[in-house]
Amino acid sequence: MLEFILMFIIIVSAILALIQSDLLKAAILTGFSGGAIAVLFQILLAPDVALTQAIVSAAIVPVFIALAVKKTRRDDN
Amino acid sequence: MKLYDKFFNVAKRFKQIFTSGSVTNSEVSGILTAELLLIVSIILLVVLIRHVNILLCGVMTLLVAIILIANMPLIPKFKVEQEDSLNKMLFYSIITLSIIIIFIYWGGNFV
Amino acid sequence: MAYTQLAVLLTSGLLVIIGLFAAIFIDNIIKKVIGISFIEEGVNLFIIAIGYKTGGVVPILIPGMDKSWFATNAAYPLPFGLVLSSIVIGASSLAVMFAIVMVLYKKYGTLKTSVMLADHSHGSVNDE
Amino acid sequence: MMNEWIPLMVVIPMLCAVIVSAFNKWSKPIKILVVIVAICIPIIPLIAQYGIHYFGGYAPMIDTVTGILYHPSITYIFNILQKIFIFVLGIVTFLVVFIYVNKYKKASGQYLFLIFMGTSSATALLLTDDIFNMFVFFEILALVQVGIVAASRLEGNFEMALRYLILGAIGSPIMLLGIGFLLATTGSVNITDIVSAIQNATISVKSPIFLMSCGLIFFGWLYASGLPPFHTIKSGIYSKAEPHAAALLQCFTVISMISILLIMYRIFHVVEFFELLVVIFSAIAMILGITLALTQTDFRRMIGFLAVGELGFIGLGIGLYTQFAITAGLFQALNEMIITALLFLGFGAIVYTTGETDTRKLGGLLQYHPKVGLMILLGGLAMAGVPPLNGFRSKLMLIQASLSCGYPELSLLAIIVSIATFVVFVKMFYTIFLRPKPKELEISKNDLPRSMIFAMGILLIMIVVIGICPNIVTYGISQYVGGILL
Repeated sequence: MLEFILMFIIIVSAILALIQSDLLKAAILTGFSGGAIAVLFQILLAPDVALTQAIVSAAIVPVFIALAVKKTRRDDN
Repeated sequence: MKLYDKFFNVAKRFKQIFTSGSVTNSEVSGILTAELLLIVSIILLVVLIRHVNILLCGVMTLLVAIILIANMPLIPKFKVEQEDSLNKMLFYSIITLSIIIIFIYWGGNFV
Repeated sequence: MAYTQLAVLLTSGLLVIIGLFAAIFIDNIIKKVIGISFIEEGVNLFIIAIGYKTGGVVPILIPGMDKSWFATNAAYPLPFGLVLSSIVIGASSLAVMFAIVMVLYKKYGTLKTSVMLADHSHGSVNDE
Repeated sequence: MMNEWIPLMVVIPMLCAVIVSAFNKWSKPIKILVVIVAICIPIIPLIAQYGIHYFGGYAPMIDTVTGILYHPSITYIFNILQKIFIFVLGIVTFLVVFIYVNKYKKASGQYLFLIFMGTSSATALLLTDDIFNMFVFFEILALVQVGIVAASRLEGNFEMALRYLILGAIGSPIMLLGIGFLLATTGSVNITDIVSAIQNATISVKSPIFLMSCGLIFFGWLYASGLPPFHTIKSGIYSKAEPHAAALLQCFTVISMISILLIMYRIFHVVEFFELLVVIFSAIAMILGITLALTQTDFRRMIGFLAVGELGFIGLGIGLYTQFAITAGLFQALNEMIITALLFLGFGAIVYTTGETDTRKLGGLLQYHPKVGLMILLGGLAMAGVPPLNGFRSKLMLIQASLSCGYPELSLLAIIVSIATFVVFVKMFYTIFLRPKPKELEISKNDLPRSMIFAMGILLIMIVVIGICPNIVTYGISQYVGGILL
């Protein structure tokens, strides 16, 4: 059952990240989606990929986005 | 004489849209060559349809030739579509992707 | 749980479509890049789902395991190796994109793609 | 037998790139190291023997149940085609590095890192027999090109780099998706294994997954090679890179185009309409490239579009899929690498002396730089296909090939586009060199660096030698094509 919940989280947080007007929230939601994918990888029998994905997608990519937002602007226009 | 005038309006239209300085001889010759090259080569590409059906090829060639010559200053219209804008590039690349997929998928299944 | 693989494939397809939609239709450049990262993640998820085997085990051979049982039951490990390098490449290209976005923001003062990455060649000719 | 020279062709430039970027501070030792490595790169393929290299030493093994040969490791194949192309790539890399080292007092380690990384990954693309390895190096090559464009100090380079990166970030996951589909049907990423699986009919040619993967990888190839719809961005990045780097960038483009196209042919030539698709896209690239080149006023952009148009000739030759036509296409690829590199370097000399790229503001340069003028003239004639230069040989072969395949329309198209190329070139030469010099034009630096003249001279010698005796190249390519592909 867990995997279906995870898939739901992935899709919903991806959509929410894209309709957010605050870009910092979008960064956090991207991290949610990436972390859920990492757990899904663990369920799909790929623990090594899950570790990498957890580091890259749930931590590094949101930090990149947050940095870019901090150096530019936070609102969506 | 209408067609002739139309032909030499190409350079004038081009100048209006894209440049601010004076138009030189070499530029006019370049644009006219481009215009002719575009018409001739597109018609030549259409002739490739003869490998499918000869009658269709004749009809299509005439049709394309008429359409191209009727819209004579082609280059200004054509160049607007070939800009450096990212949105246009993305649009055309996605269109191409869908055309390729449709073409290969249906073409591969039905022959 | 036989539907797991199918559901994962569907999810990856949806992620790719969401990402493509964002990359084409959203004007904000940072959101465009986020969309691109979704495309990459969707493709990775798809490739991982190929290697999945229902009721299988993790493809690590632990001493004492029966080899023929392992060969029939382990998931296919080749796609996992591919995804590892693909994740790293995707993250690095994302980093480059954000770096260039920061540079361009200083120049234009906006995140709109239709301003930032429009065709600037005619404008510069007219200004001179 | 293992052949240790083959991985060295990839490893040496990559190692040099890493060293150079790590020891950025010491400018002088870096320059010496870089020139030595740049001399080594074209020499290694000449002394290496033909063969196959299995990484990790895992030789192919036979499945005892089904009797099919499997390749468990990443495989590199080195043959005469790879030898010729790696040699030419090495020559161009050497010339570019040589010009760079002479032009700037302080060598930038990062810039040289990009150049060597690009050479290394282009070499790997030629050598590899593994479709995922191909994808990895294709991605690295795209990032390297972005880096080279972003490192130039020209107006608008960052915008162009970001455009290329975003388009690439859509093109390459789609290609990876295609590779994933292929992996799902065959369970392998080794191209030889995939091809044997198709020949043994273990996978259906008409299955939707296989067809889908063909379309997706084809789209990735369009991005890698800059055919339409990516022709504007490709010419854009040529024009926003520094001229000597642009000479290298077009080499990367040509190499990734032919290597991915040959890989696709080995896998997908069973798909209906695949050849037709390649030919159509190449023909459109020819038309669009030359038409847009005729309407440009910036001469770097003009050469960029000309280079894209010439790519169409390569695709046309390979798309016709006979031994003679593929030989002609590959020969054209080789010639284009050399000729376009010469043109980019020559126009780089003009940018160097005048600081101006707009053809409307240039003129009368022949009396200042007659040598450069002569070399550019010869390069342009070679590109337009004037005998006895090398462009003539390959274009003649292409026209003969399309005639003998029963497509006289395509040979007519090739002739017309060649003539238009000539028009572009004559127009450019007239406006830059022949017509009277405008009063506002200032020639700031009258002395050209010797290294530029030297580099152009070497490329010109190659053009003339290949033009006079094309057999040194075409015989080997023809043998390779007959042995491997058909």
